[in-house]
Amino acid sequence: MSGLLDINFLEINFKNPIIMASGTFGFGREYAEIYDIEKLGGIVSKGLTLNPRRGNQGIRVWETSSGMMNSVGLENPGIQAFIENELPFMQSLNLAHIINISGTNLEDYVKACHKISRKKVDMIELNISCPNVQENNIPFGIKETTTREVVKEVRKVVKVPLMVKLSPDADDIIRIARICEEEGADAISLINTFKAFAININEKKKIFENTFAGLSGPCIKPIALRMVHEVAKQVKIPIMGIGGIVNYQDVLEFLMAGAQAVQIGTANFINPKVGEIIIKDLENYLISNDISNISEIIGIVD
Amino acid sequence: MSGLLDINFLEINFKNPIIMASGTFGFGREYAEIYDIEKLGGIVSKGLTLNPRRGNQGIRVWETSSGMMNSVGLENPGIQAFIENELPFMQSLNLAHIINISGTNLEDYVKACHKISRKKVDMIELNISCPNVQENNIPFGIKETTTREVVKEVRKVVKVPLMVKLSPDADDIIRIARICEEEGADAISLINTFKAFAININEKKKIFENTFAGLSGPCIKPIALRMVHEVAKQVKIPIMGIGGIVNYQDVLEFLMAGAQAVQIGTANFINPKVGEIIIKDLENYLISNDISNISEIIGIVD
Amino acid sequence: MALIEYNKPLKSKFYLLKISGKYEAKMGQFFMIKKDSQFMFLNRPMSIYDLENDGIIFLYKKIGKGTTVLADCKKGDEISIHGPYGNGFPMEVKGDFALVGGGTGIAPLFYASKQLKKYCKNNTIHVFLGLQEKNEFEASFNNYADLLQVNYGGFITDYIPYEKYNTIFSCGPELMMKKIEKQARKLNIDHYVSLEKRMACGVGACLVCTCQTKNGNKRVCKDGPVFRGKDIF
Amino acid sequence: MALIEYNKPLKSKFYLLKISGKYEAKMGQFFMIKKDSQFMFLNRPMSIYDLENDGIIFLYKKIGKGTTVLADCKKGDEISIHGPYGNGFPMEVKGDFALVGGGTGIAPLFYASKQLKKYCKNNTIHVFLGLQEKNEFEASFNNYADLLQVNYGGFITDYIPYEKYNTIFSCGPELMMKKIEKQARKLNIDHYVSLEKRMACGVGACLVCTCQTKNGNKRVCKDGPVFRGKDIF
Ligand SMILES: Cc1cc2nc3c(=O)[nH]c(=O)nc-3n(C[C@H](O)[C@H](O)[C@H](O)COP(=O)(O)OP(=O)(O)OC[C@H]3O[C@@H](n4cnc5c(N)ncnc54)[C@H](O)[C@@H]3O)c2cc1C
Ligand SMILES: Cc1cc2nc3c(=O)[nH]c(=O)nc-3n(C[C@H](O)[C@H](O)[C@H](O)COP(=O)(O)OP(=O)(O)OC[C@H]3O[C@@H](n4cnc5c(N)ncnc54)[C@H](O)[C@@H]3O)c2cc1C
Ligand SMILES: Cc1cc2nc3c(=O)[nH]c(=O)nc-3n(C[C@H](O)[C@H](O)[C@H](O)COP(=O)(O)O)c2cc1C
Ligand SMILES: Cc1cc2nc3c(=O)[nH]c(=O)nc-3n(C[C@H](O)[C@H](O)[C@H](O)COP(=O)(O)O)c2cc1C
Ligand code: FES
Ligand code: FES
Repeated sequence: MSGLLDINFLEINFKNPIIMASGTFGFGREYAEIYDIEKLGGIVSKGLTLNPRRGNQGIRVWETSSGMMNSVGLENPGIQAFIENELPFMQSLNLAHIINISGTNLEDYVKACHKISRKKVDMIELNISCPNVQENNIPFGIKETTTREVVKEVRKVVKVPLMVKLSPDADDIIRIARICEEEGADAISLINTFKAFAININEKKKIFENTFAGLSGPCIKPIALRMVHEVAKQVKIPIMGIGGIVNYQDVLEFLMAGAQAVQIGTANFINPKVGEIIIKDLENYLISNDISNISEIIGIVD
Repeated sequence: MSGLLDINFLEINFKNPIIMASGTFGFGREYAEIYDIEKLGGIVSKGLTLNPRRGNQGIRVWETSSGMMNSVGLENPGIQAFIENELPFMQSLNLAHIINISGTNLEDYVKACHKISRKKVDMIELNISCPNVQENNIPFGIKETTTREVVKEVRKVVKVPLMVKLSPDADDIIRIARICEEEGADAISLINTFKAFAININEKKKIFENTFAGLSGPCIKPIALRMVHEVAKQVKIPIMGIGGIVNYQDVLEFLMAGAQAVQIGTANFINPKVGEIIIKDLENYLISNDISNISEIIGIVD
Repeated sequence: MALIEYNKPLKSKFYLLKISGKYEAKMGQFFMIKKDSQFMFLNRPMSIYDLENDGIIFLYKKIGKGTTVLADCKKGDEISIHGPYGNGFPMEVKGDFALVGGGTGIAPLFYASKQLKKYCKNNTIHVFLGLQEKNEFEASFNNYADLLQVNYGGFITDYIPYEKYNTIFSCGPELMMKKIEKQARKLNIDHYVSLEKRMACGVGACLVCTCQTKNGNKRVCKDGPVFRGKDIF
Repeated sequence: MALIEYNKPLKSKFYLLKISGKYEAKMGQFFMIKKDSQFMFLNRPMSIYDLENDGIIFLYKKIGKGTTVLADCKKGDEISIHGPYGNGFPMEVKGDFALVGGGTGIAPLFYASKQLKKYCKNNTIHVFLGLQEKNEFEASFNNYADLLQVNYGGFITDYIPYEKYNTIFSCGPELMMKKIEKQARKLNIDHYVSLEKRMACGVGACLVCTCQTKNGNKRVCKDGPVFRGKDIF
């Protein structure tokens, strides 16, 4: 190991700060056929729920200017099938694995986290962007009270490091981040997709059966970077930056803004080997700028 | 007049629903040299403040993926100089003119609105995205209390139609819109730019002296459209949709989502004649789809 | 990144696009391609129309934003291409074949007929195409097909002597494939359909291309695009 | 939309780009140009290097995202172009001229020397250029300049016999223009500088290109890019 890129995040060793984002990398199997994914710092699993979900009907993807909207609707095999069929593969990989957990009510969140927390997993990422079916379908992570509730209850059952993933649609993202910290989150990742809308003007109909869908990609980067920068200044726990990263320059921006590591989502769809490329480019950047470890630039911009 | 495109917005006649957004069209003079701007439905003035402002120092523009960030910092001649030097020109144009008013404290807002409201202007657009220097520099339009306060006080002095322009960074944009309605706003326009951040990785410094800057352009369209759609369903007053519109298809999306008219900002920078082009294209669309007036499609998508 | 060798406009907004390079792929697989443009963020899935020693050929139709960007490409332009992806048509097939294509669904059938001719020498290959009007590329199917029947404007499914075939590959409008499946089921023919769904990753990771099958949700890009007709309809 | 006639790479990452069409403009004005690409959202301001009957020529240097996209353009590619914008160098000037350019600031001076030669027949035009290394375009300045002096790597400002001139046009690094202004003020020479600022609209409407002058904020795109040296420094 060159030592140039390796980082320590919550006492977990990452070969580098490049982690593949939930929902964009499956459980790693598909990209493992395309390149050596063990070069990556880590991967986050597809979002898992207590019970299996078939996902949303209708169109699930729509292209936008420098981005895309998705309405996958958390299609996943459920936590039990995941533990049986996918977790062993993820654990067998020589990289950090993070398990992304979602839910539509408090009980499901807690049960799913409880189940996975008893397995040897490196970290849990709690996705609080899912609509809370018990409270007007407003996602947990939008309001302070529901955020506090879900983080508090989940924390009680999670023994492994717990990272909470914030929604950019949150009322006040700094307040929400502070609440997560108060309730015992070990780290914060941000941001998830933006709630967005699109219309098929020919049919005079909405594109998505579910009405709204999540916007991701380079289009959201300037806002994601702002949120990471703001939150990094306001909490003491470490941060993973997410949103629109497509190249090593973007990664540097997020790290300089205060993120300890980053996640890459949509960029995988544009170039399946983007992870490999970014890691190589980061290495070259550090060498040619005489930086002995990437952590030296974290939070360097005020 | 063909009648195809003309709309009635707060009893004001617009030749068409295409209005040029504040800060992107000056007071109309420059584009008037390039094409016949009287073809437009209307124009919104550059944001005006009670006193003249020199604007921000340092870099004021930064390109992003399908968008741009600006940090003009409300450079403007002040309301008095505007009334003397620019308003007569705007009034002389055969199109609707809207005066955009900004402020950094309640008193300035009220004074500026009072001054302009005594002139014969078609409409005032109240920009509540400006940081409130008296309250931690949080923009008025982010929080419910400051929004209520500024709309209430301004409404008292404004005799002409009053439209409030919302910030996408608002805690809860639907609540904020409802508050504007409650406090007597006649219409709502949305959205202003997103608070965003950028870093110069070579210099390891932020790009903007003012730290954050406003993101606009096609990148924000899917989020703007979502907000317009949500707000249109929750208030009874009419809406002008803004955010990333670059062609007639985008205009149709906003109208179908519930906006009565739209504003076009950044697109002017890409093609100075974009307004003229969009109007022509809209006309052709209506003709070939056998629609006798554009208002027929407003809010057609649920 | 690869270079465009040619990009020929044909009738009915069809184009033949050749991209230089060495490629290997099975019939029925597809590639993800994209040209740098503000109007094309995601890659576009395109079936293999033909493989030559020095390049790969796609047959596509200009229907929207992305294919308009492609249509404007010229010789020498750079284009990004990833693949091959997907399962492709089965190679371990037997008996006599009908290949049925409608519209852009025709694209994968040319390479399929070429491959079948090569590996299933003893079987007949009949090709049925449905198009709006006569097109330049049709004739080339005669190189490999033992019979070529093209129908303009109508339903190609009305012209197929189903009972003659052991295996059918079909690609085109859902209605077309559904009709064929009905006959195939009646006559106990192995029917394989190639599906189209909007895609993002193309490799099976993002689940935006899911389709419902008799065996639950499947990813068109990874588990397909070729499925057994009976599992879909 | 216009077509690219040629786009020749020169030394030091300079390029000569010719865009076809009929254009009219004053010396010192600029155009906004842009190629369709996901890496180029805003137009790029480019000074007029030369105007021919059938097209306009720009001399630019590849320094970042946008100019890299431009550098990849080929003959026949489409490009969008708007203008001319800006005030340009004054036409009602008198006496003998020094035109001083550094780096990409050289671009507007070629068309300026051509125009001056045409309209100020009785005055001498001396051109001073500062470059990192010898470049192919230099020699063409001899067509119009009565004297051409090029300096490589050093300060071109050290080689100008200021007292000889009534008017100086300068364009280049701020330090260069500042030094010239110092001399100009001392010798009472009319000194005009052409400024560069990041732009969005290019027409004076957005105020992102504001610069501070002795007469308050001015828009480089509309009130400039040419200003009196004494108003800036
Ligand atoms: C496996 C596969 C193979 C294909 N092979 C061919 C081929 O060989 N020749 C050919 O002409 N077409 C083929 N298609 C269809 C082709 O991908 C679409 O026509 C193309 O993506 C349309 O892009 P657009 O931007 O012009 O259309 P738009 O409607 O502007 O596209 C908007 C979005 O929808 C997607 N989309 C639109 N139509 C389709 C469609 N039918 N299938 C998948 N995505 C779609 C686009 O990719 C894009 O993301 C294939 C599709 C799949 C899934
Ligand atoms: C009136 C005017 C005339 C010009 N004429 C020429 C010319 O003839 N030849 C030439 O080589 N260059 C000229 N420039 C500079 C040229 O516009 C920039 O080099 C170019 O915009 C850089 O773009 P980029 O995307 O490669 O750089 P990047 O640094 O990647 O650009 C990022 C952003 O900053 C802007 N930017 C970066 N540098 C400059 C700059 N120096 N001036 C203005 N904006 C900048 C870009 O336009 C873009 O919006 C001129 C600038 C102005 C204002
Ligand atoms: C197709 C798709 C599926 C996603 N699924 C999930 C998910 O299951 N759980 C989750 O927390 N985030 C999910 N996300 C959000 C991403 O992990 C990431 O936060 C977001 O896309 C922003 O990053 P990007 O711009 O790099 O894609 C998904 C994103 C996409 C595009
Ligand atoms: C350079 C620039 C200056 C702006 N100035 C103002 C302003 O003074 N007042 C205001 O209310 N909005 C201002 N805006 C916001 C626009 O009016 C508009 O709300 C925003 O840009 C989103 O629309 P768009 O994506 O079409 O540009 C400005 C935007 C830009 C790009
Ligand atoms: S396109 Fe991503 S799973 Fe099929
Ligand atoms: S670039 Fe808009 S005012 Fe100069």
